[in-house]
Amino acid sequence: ATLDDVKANDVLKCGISTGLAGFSAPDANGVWQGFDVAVCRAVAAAVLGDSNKIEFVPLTTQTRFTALGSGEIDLLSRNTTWTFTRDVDLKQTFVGVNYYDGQGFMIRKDMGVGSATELDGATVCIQTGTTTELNLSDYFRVNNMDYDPVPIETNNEAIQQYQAGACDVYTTDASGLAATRATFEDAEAHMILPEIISKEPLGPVVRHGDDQWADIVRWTLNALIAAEEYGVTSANLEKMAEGTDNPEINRLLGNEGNLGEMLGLDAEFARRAIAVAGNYGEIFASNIGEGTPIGLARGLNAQWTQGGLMYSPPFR
Amino acid sequence: MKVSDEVAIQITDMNKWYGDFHVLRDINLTVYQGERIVICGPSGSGKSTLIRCINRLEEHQKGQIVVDGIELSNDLKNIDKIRSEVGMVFQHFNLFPHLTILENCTLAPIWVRKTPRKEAEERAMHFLTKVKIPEQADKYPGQLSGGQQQRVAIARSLCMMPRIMLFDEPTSALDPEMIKEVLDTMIELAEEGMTMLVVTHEMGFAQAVANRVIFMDQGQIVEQNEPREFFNNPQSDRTKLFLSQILGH
Amino acid sequence: MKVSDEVAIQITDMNKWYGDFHVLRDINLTVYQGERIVICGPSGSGKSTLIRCINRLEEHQKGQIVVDGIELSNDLKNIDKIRSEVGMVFQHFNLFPHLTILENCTLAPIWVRKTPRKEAEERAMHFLTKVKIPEQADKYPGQLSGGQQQRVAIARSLCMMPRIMLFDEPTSALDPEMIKEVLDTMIELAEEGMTMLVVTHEMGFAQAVANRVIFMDQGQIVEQNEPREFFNNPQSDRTKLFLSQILGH
Amino acid sequence: MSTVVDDGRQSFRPSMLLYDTRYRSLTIQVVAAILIALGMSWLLWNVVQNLAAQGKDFSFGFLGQRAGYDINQQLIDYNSNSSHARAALVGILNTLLVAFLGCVLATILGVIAGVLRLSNNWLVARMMTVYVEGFRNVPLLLWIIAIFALMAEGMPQPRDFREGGDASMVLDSVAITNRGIYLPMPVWGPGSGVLLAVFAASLAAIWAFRRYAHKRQEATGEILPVLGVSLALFFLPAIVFYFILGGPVSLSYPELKGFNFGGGLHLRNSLIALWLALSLYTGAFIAEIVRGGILAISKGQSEAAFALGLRPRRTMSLVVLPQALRVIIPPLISQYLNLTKNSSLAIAVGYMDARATLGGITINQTGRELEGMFLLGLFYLVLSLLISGVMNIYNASIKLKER
Amino acid sequence: MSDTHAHTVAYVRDTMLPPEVPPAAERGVIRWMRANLFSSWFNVLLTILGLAVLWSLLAGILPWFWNSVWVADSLSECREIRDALHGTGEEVSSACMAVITERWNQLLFGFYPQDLYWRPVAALIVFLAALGPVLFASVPRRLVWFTAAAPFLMYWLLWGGSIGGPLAVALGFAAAWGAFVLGSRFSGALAATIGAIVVPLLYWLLLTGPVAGLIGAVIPIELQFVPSKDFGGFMLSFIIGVAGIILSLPLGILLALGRQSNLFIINKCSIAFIEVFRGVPLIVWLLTASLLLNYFLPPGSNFDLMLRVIILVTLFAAAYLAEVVRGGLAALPRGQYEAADALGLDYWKAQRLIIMPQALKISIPGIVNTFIGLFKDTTLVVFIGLLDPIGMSNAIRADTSWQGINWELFVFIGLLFFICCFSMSRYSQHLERRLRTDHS
Ligand SMILES: Nc1ncnc2c1ncn2[C@@H]1O[C@H](COP(=O)(O)OP(=O)(O)OP(=O)(O)O)[C@@H](O)[C@H]1O
Ligand SMILES: Nc1ncnc2c1ncn2[C@@H]1O[C@H](COP(=O)(O)OP(=O)(O)OP(=O)(O)O)[C@@H](O)[C@H]1O
Ligand SMILES: [Mg+2]
Ligand SMILES: [Mg+2]
Repeated sequence: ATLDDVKANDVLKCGISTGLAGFSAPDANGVWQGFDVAVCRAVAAAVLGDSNKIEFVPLTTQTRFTALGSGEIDLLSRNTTWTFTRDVDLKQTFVGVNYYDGQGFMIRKDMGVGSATELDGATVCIQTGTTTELNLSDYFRVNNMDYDPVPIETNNEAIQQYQAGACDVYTTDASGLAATRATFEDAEAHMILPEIISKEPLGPVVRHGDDQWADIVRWTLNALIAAEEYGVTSANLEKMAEGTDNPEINRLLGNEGNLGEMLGLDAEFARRAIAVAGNYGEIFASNIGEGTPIGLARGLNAQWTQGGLMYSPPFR
Repeated sequence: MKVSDEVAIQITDMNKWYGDFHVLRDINLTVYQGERIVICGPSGSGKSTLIRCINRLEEHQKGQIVVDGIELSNDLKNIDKIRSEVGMVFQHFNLFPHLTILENCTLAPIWVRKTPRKEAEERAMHFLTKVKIPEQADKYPGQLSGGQQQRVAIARSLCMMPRIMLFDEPTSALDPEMIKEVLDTMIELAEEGMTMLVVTHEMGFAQAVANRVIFMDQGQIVEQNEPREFFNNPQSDRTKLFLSQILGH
Repeated sequence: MKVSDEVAIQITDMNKWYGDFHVLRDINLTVYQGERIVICGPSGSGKSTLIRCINRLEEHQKGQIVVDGIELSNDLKNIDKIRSEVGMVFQHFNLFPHLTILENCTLAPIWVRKTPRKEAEERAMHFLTKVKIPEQADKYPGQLSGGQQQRVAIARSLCMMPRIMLFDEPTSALDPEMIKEVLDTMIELAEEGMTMLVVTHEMGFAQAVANRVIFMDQGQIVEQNEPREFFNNPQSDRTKLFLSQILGH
Repeated sequence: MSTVVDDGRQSFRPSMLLYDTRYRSLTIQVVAAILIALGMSWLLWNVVQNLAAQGKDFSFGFLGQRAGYDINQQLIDYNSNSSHARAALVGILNTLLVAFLGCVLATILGVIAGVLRLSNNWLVARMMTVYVEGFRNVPLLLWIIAIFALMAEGMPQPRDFREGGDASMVLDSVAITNRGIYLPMPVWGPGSGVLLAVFAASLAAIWAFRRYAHKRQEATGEILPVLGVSLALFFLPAIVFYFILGGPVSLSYPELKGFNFGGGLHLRNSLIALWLALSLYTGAFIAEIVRGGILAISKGQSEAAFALGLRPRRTMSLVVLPQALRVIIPPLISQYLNLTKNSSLAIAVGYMDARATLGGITINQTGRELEGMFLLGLFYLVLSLLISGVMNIYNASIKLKER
Repeated sequence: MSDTHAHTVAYVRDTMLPPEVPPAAERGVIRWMRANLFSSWFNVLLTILGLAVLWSLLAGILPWFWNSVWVADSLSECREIRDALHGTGEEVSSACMAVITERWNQLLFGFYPQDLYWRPVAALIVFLAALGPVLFASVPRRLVWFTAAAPFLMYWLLWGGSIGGPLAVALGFAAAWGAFVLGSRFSGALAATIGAIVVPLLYWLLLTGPVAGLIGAVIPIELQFVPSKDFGGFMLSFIIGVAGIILSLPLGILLALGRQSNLFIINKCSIAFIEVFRGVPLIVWLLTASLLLNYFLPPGSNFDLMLRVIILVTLFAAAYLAEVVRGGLAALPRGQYEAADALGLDYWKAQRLIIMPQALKISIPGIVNTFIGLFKDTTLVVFIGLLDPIGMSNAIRADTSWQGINWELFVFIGLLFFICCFSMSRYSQHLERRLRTDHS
């Protein structure tokens, strides 16, 4: 089983993107940082007790599922959209959603376009090998519009093409658009069109057929989300871990019940996961939130209590 | 052997430099129709350069070269005219390896003289017979021995019916047995009265056929004389030295 | 010169074809221990092929070759045994250019005979001294003259202590001066009683050392005799014709 | 003396399998064949096992399914409702297109650069050296990416062609933009069939004239101006008929409509960048081949031709080129082979070649990597075997002439 | 016999003429310019054209480079500095070289731990030193042992860990050698060959682990282990290239021999292998390495992507090397084979002692060229997610600080490749020239 392998190797092999601003990118010291990376780190901390016992495996859109299927990685955390075919036909197991995204369009303001429905005949830059391509094709077909796709291998090149005006529109997940726009020298001259043409629930993926491992990843993610809901932060984690009067928090942090053991881990798995970089909200804020150059608003990714979709099933 | 009074080549005060190197210095030479001149001299003395100037494979910088009444200048037409009057045989034959012997011989007549192919071939066979290798006509140069190749090269030049033939050490790349073949061919030519300038160290050949031997050193004509005098009674010290080396070995 | 009764090579009714071309036809030949045989004949008559069959560089298709009591068949072990009994010297020496002279000589003893290196080197030096070039031992073949190279080739064969030596025109790639060096070496060998088969056109050598001269033509042995008889009194017309050409020039 | 004749000729002993030259090779081959077969079946067995473990099968059924993605450059009809097989075909044609264009341009560039490197113009020779060394010693991938980026950044955007923009069309008919080049496209009107026929006729006439000129030269020695007449025959009748027929072929000019130019022929940036990069890169190698080929023809050859009175141009065509080509063509074809294979780097610019469709999106969407990669590899293999087959035939034919 | 005639003038020069300087138009700069730049109207045209191209290129590049910003933390900071220096008014082209100064180490070494950079450098030095005995005849032969040990030493330096691992693997080769020697002493050459193949295989399969542990226990020398996912940048390209060439050499030689062989099955199989690997682009093979190789291995086996890439690159390079070596074999005169036969050397001994040493020497330029090609082609691993220089540049640009930067990285990477490849190709040309003179 994956858990045994991970424990035996004492390292978690985590598949990430070869580079996507805010989600996974190496810093000057060669340490991978980002929103997707944080999920890996949380799982590593939960399972192995050390958020650094990770081997990051950069994957392209084309190699990601094979790497997972062949056991080259234990966990894929690489802005991967949860779709029916991927789940059922390609035999992956999606364990949850860490980011609710949707495909959007970015365009220069001075093009005078206010809506995606006015994009008839536009040249569209698009990354290949993703669901984006299919969504785009469907969207224009449904709206009876023409377009000229310019498929590009990497985000960087797509940006370059877009900035140089080689395409009118750049389409990818709205989070990526925002992240990209933020780094422009003339960010103000670009806008993201209001239409979001697809649902892109992004989440960590594990191999089909190992339910225990899927549960571990799922509940580690849920722990991060729940922690935000219950106000467990990296600042007050120590104190809360000593025990609170909220049994849900106690169960979450391992003071009550034996949820951890049920997973095959120890009682404090969630505590360690949260300790890495805080709860979901903190991770969001420090990697892609409004305080960062990426500057994403919580939007759909707010807690359900605040009108968002982030909703952890109860720890019970 | 008759030598007419007609001037075939007239070189006056000719100078040539390779870059800053003064190769030929104040060359004065008159060659008459039908004359056979042997040029010798130490290596690097400018013999090859001199005869290459005559058909403008090299450009001279000062002085005058008049071949058959035409002055060599930058005028392309003159150069063409002179080149088809002057045949040249190289040390390394320079046959065209992708063409048969016959094609080697007919190429220039057809494309320069605009001779019909049939006629060109007949003439080529005639000259190939003369150099005694008509049976090789359909082979390729690579299939012949060195001596045969050089004879083809002579035939190839003859096919253009030149009035003057230049030879640049035609036998020095050959094995001893083959040298004889080629020299025999050249002697035959000489006997027919062809104007010839031959750079060679074959002193036997010089004595047998030359009207004049020219000795060059350091880009200058140091001595010239008729062969008997030249060999038996050299005047200049350099010539003596050179001859003692050449004949000694 | 002593010749024993022991048979060194026995060839019976041997035939060989190259494809459809019948190179050797019904060859019968017995060579006794210590005999020295010279093989001559026009080019293409199959001389080389014959001696190359003896150490199985070529395969024969019919008949029998027995060398030193071992029949040459398809059995690899026999072939190996025979090859280490039979030394061969090629026209083009075929020294190994990447090895020094000494290494050329010790290679086969070390790797085939499994002689310790030291012993092999001593023996090599012995034979190199015999062919009079011990001082070249550390040079590479490319640094020697043709004659020296051929003597190294002989020494290399001798280092395997063969009982029979085959020579395929060992001097024909050499300049005249060098031929003598090599022939002298071979004569010395002959005087020591080595069984030798020599393809050569050096008739002087044949007269000096051969017990028997064999004349081949069109893949057949046309005539064989002791040298004096062979040269002075050839029987067959072919031989006469051949000898007149060879000796004439 | 007695000879120990080995009479094992007739009777067979097992040791002969190893030590008898007749059987030894057989033994080795049988052992090799068994080992290879074992290795192969081990690999196949693993594949079967792995497929079973992942619950997949090996079938090409996915080729018939709806592809669902769009391809921006199609030489044949295709839309997102077409099948994966058709998408693969579109990609294959795109590969062939860029490979063909690349070979042509690379040859032109290579010949020019190779000849100029030998030029006695110091400056130009040096610049060509820089070109050749620069392209040969930097990875092709980097060049492709750089040229693509350069084209995107260096050329005007379509909107610059609007009123007040600082770009304008060349001759009012060609728009060079950073999305590609828009060219006028011929529109075949009525009567254009006649025009085509005239054109075919002039091609025939050129051929006939060449034959006639050759015959005539053989007979009289006269040399007719073949090149000039051929060119005239090539262009004149077609032009004359064009006007006689009242211009049956019109051009549809590209026009700025909405976001983009419409009408005309659109050469995409991805195609141009890939094409240019492949050609420049391969051209650098070809330049060296050409230079080597010309240098291989010794100076003596052209001097001999000059001494015979042949003009430089004739010397080139009759003496130098025929010899140089023998040296040049075999390595040239293997460069074509390389270029064709390198066209798979289309991935870097998003050019939709066979790798991008069949070996990329299709595999990605269907999860059929085994089948997809197999077909892709097969395609390239067949292509290169074809090209090297041509090369072998050519090599054999020139060897024949040398005898 | 020549008869005198009227024109014969006996002539003797009594004073030799001194060399003169050529006429003005034939001298110095003027002559040089005339000969090299303006010798004909066509050349004048070319010169002008060349100057124009040169000017436009330099006008674009030089100011950009000249105005470079070398120290900054991000692209936006670069822009601020640029604006501060040159004013915001007009567009000033300026390179943001700060990305190089900040990230050069990643472009060179990937994520290799910074305090261990000495190890790849040492490995490179070992590599160069190991080449000595192969490339230069003047280096003592005995150093070949160092060359043989170098791969293991390099492996150990790069990956680290206990010295036991590489030593244990190297022992396998020693075991092969021992089996061969013993085999040929006590039974035939064939048995020796079989032994030399089987013994090390068994050893590697069964004993390497324990032996490695044992050696590790006896000789407790250990370097910090660096996993291959930390490898990147130029180091990665170089390792893949070098490993590909070294590992493919034996296979390439075997394939070349197979292709020369007159054994039908072996010949055809070699040809099939060579044609298949040469006929399919490297990128397809790389995708195979990352997508498919696992299908061909027993279920559950799974190893390092880098190793898989090296395996396929090795097979790919072997096909190319086979052709190179075949050229070397073909260049050997037949007499060498015959002389070896006549001396009684068997096939393998003849190959090992006579044929290969010569054929490989002839092939060295070809091998170097193959290596250059392979080294350049390693950039393709970016498409399967390995962080070679280009992949690394993508990762760097994914950092929000550097998103949007392009040319500086391209130029840096291009320059590094150029320097490596250019010097290697010069060297191989030099070798080729030397070989040509050696042989004629
Ligand atoms: N293309 C050239 N450029 C510069 N110098 C040259 C060139 N060709 C010849 N030379 C020099 O000019 C001098 C005369 O050369 P030339 O070939 O005429 O001598 P030669 O008398 O024919 O000697 P040889 O008997 O060796 O053929 C020599 O010193 C030679 O080095
Ligand atoms: N490998 C081969 N394949 C086909 N024919 C061959 C081969 N080797 C030699 N021959 C032919 O066999 C005949 C005998 O050749 P061989 O070399 O034995 O002659 P030779 O008497 O040694 O001649 P030479 O004096 O020229 O060396 C020749 O006609 C030759 O063309
Ligand atoms: Mg000369
Ligand atoms: Mg012979």
